[in-house]
Amino acid sequence: MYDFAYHRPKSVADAIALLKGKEEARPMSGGMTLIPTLKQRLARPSDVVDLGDVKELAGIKLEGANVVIGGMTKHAEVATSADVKSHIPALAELAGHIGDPQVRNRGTMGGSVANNDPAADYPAAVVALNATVTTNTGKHAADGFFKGLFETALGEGEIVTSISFPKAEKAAYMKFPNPASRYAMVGVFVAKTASGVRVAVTGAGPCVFRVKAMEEALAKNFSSAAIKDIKVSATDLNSDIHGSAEYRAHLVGVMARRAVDAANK
Amino acid sequence: MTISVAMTVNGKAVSGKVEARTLLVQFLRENLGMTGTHVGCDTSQCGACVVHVDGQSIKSCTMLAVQAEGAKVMTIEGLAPSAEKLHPMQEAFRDNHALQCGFCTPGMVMSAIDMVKRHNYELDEATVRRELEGNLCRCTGYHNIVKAILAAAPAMKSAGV
Amino acid sequence: MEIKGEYRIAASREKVFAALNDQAVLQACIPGCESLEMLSPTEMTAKVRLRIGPVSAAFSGKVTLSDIDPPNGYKITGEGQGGVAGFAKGGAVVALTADGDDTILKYDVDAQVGGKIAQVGARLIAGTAKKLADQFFGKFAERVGAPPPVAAA
Amino acid sequence: MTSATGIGARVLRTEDKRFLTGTGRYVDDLPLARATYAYFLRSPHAHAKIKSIDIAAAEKHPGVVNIFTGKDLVDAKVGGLICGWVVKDKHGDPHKAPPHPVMAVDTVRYVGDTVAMIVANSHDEARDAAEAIKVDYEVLPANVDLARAFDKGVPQVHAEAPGNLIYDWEIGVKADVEAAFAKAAHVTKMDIVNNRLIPNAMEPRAAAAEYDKGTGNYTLWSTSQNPHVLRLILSAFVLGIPEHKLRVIAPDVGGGFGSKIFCYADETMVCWAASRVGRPIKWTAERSESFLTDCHGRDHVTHAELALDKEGKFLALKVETIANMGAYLSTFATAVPTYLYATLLAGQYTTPLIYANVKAAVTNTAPVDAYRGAGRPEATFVVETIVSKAAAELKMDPAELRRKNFIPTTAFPYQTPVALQYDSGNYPPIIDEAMKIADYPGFEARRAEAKARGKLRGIGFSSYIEACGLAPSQVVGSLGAGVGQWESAQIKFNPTGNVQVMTGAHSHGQGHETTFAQLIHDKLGVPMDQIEIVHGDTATTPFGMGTYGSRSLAVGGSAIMKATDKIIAKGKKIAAHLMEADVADVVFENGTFKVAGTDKNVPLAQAVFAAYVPHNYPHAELEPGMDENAFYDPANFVYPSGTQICEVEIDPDTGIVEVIAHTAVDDFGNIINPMIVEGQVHGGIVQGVGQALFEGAVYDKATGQLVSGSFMDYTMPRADNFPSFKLGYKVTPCPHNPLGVKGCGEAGAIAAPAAVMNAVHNALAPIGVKHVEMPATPLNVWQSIQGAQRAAAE
Repeated sequence: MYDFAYHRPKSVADAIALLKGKEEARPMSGGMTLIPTLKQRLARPSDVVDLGDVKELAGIKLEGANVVIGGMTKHAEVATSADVKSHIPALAELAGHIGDPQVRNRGTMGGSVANNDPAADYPAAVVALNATVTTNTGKHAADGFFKGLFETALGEGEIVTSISFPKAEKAAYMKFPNPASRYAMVGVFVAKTASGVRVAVTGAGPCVFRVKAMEEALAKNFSSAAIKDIKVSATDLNSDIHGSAEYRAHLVGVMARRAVDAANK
Repeated sequence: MTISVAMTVNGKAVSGKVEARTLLVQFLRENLGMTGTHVGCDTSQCGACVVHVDGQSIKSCTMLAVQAEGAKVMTIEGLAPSAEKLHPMQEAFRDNHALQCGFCTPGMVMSAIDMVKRHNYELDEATVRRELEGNLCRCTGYHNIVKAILAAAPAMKSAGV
Repeated sequence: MEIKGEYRIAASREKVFAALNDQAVLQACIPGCESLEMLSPTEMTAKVRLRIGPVSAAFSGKVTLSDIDPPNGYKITGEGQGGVAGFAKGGAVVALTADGDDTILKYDVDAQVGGKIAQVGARLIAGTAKKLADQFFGKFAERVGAPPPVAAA
Repeated sequence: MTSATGIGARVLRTEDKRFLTGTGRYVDDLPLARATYAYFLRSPHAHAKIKSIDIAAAEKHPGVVNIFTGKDLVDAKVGGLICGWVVKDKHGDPHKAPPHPVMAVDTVRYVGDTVAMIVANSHDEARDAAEAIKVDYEVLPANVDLARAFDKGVPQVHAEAPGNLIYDWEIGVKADVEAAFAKAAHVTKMDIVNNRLIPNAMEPRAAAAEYDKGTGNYTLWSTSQNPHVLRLILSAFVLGIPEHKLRVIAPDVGGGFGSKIFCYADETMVCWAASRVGRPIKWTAERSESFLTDCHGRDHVTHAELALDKEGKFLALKVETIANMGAYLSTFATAVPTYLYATLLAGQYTTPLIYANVKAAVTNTAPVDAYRGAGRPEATFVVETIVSKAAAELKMDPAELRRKNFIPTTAFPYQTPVALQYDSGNYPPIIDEAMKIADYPGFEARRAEAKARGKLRGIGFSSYIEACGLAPSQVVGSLGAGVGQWESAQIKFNPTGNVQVMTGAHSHGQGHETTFAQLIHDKLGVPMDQIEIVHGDTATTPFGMGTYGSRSLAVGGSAIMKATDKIIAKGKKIAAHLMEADVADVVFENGTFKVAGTDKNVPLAQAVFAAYVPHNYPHAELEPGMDENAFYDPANFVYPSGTQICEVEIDPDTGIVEVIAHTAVDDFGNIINPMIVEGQVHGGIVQGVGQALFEGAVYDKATGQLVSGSFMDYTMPRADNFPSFKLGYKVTPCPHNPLGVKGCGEAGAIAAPAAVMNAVHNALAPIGVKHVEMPATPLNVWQSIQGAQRAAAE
């Protein structure tokens, strides 16, 4: 990896100040994507701003009907949190299957959501649960936050401080992992919340997306039978040596039905 | 950028000067000469480099040395209570022939200990296999590693470690 | 890999074709283009900085225009060296057809990458190529025609 | 002698303590004072002309010590890397042998081909400087698609190999086989691809070297499976360093699986450059480099046909194979798809006529060479899948068809039609035992139960034979091998009675330090903790051939046994003298020399002491000292055999294949340490299942880029991909080596792919799927199911 200037601010404000005006400065939360990228010399940041000591970004709390999870909360903490497990067990379950135990001990929710890897798990949960992403500058609704391949609505100098997940009446996440990397090749998060039924798909396309046809069908009848004939178009889906676009399209249907069945259990 | 780091490794205070880009595993191997922790890949997947930082298993190839500032690091070298006596997990690996070439072994053992503790000393085969997701072994076919971890869990409990 | 797409542009074929040969338009539309210098009417050198998620790589290389058939279309080819990241090359066959006052731009991209990005980034290559193609033609359509694209297949 | 630590005992491994406490010492662990670090600049192109290499800017980078390119080697008259096995084609001509420069001079031929070596004060500095090297490539079209490698118009990899053909080789009489096919009641035909694998030993390859200016001695530490052979190749063919001036040490090595047998460019460069740099040099591959540059394995495209009579007896087998050599011929590449492959095509069966034609191709991909099993997994896959396919076509039980064609137990030694003479075997009890362990009779009920859950369950057999324990020098020599295939041992007692055993075999996970010590303990009665097994250093061990081909125990262990015989013989003479008895009356039992019928005895340690302090010693007939050497060259290969049964469940909605149960019953002859043997079988099965279900090197056919170039895309088998395995043994001792042992290192990997794929086909047959290629990934299986559904709809 190339060398860089390393900073470890104690507050969001300090972190923003360090990032400001430096085009090649990068914030680092868990580093589970950034460090491997740096090791391959596929990026050359001037500065790395480590958010590890920013206490205000940590922790999980309940706010009314919402579970609010700090940006620096580790996947392992989400997976084992009593609050998350009791209010949104599907989210805990999802977090418990990101990467491997060692990655879950370092990787963070904020990092994952900000990075918006097309195969990341959290974006599916954020969209399906209609969560709100809070940053140092404001709030983003789930819809519209994930804009494309590795693209989000985050502006320069904007850091995910927390994400607020509404409690779900029913929810489940089904992941078909890439056999090699274990990233989601297709992951479908199905949720029935106060704001209705949502079906969000990660891994299959360049960015998380919703399947409206399934949502409508499930809103009428929340059962896997209701969506068994709904097909997702393969156009615009990802294709690689592990899965053609057609295969991914097929798996969206399979995983969605399984998620609905799991949510109904 | 050269930075001074200080941390505790296997109970001993250590310090050194590193570049910002120095990985924890490089610090352990090159600065401290503790070569028990291995590097088997460059994409954070093989788990040969797993150590404990503040009691949690992490991949030391995916953490900067500077990030471990002030932390308590435990490596394979620090497990055995004495020159004669091995940690129950080490014992179980030996008793069950859970290692062959030995290269993945340090990371495997460190992951295994963390797994046993997180599951409160109670594991079944399926859990052990799933929890080994971050550790690759090319020799043993995992069969005996799984056996060893299942055997070590009660042994660790009764040894109080 | 092959990527196809289609845009409706609210401009005549002649205007669209002229824009396709306009260095300033190309520079503005090529994603991450930092410089584009004409060596000849059909050859340019380019510097492009691409940032895809955590990856950031600077490519330098050339852009060539060939099979020029005004105002029906041409082929635009780019190839660049990205240092450690490897190299990329891609060609797009661009075909223009008139539809009333509008022009339908169809493109058919064939892209190849090599080196580190091909070795470790296989899962992202197709998506990235598609994104870049869409960015280029999307921006182009937006710039040349007044209203934004209505169909991107 | 049977004891808690002797032959047959589950002795815990002596080597484990250092590996478990982080005190093992692998090449990268070496602390070398004033070391420099090497980084290799590699070709990003599959095929290109090098128009120029500009190192000027890189040389000025901070920390750079030296930069070398292919031209420096040409100037220094360094030879090319060699292929050590000459295969003669069907016209009797030797194979085409294109040059294999250590570093590319004017052309690069695969992604990863070595272009320049940068030596700097640190690894990062070397890597930084490498980025400043400007190589002007003229990219050429690449030959990547093996099935089309010989087609007209395909890019030529080497001028010396016209048409990309290295050899067109055959075994058997084609006309006789064709005649048998003409009379057959049934012919089963099959087209298969044996997928290309990347070995991925967990320790990446590494090398370090040091040059002593005063003595002119070089020391090379390498992750080698056979340090003596590496030294021989480097000395005699590549670098010209006199053999006695080069010491090669392979310390703890983290797995090999064949990939560390060969002599590679990078270690060659590290050694060569050590004297020029004047400081020690260290190099360790990054995993990305391993993917590109370790020799890959397998990679065959095969058409096979099996002729049967109306009772289901095999009449003849005909096999046409194209084997990929990659861009250059690696050390043993030519032998793998010929003598290690086609000679195994009889399998466990009495097939009277076999013809095989193998064409070896060069392509713009990494070199391909021996990988766990080397040729034998490929042969077993052909034989065992075609037999199961024939059984399915004939609606016969696959076990029954196998039994009907097994070589009868009374027929050993059995001469196959493809050169080998099987020394021993007893196949029916093995398959019976496997079927019992796997509960074969209960399978249909399990299939029905799975069906009720929406899953497709299948069962598959694989009854393998392997020829291993490489092995008789005369035979391999007559087949073109450039080296002997014996093994060496030296037993050196120290005056205090402990013993060091030097072996030419090398342990990189196999547990020789334990198994070999058990032999000594068992035979000589020396306590285990008084025995040290020394290996991996050309300066301290006798010349030996190293470890591969499941040979360490059968050949290396036999050499040790031969040396113990010499120790005992000498000890008897000393003891006879001490006891004032006739040598003929002295027997050796439980570590003690005795005179039969008396209570006179001399423990071995006492005889050893007398040999070193020979105050009362038969000087007239014996030299002092207790140090014996032996070289053992076996009479034949050894022929382990066995049957594996795999049971899978397939989720038709996703295509995921789950291994539910995997049984292996093997005949490895006598077993020294069952614990270690089981470990070898477990590991082998996982590599075999890995080939069948997960692993596959994928090169982009247009560009020759390795797109499965990291663990992100190359699926390594993981713990949760498997159940625990069920093993069993049958013992038919090898009749021609002193231990009666066969080999166990490769068996698992040899048998498993066919067992798994037969199970996959068995599971999918009810829904009309005819064929799935390896690896049977979810995508692959799903597409096969889709194809079958489309075909059914038409």
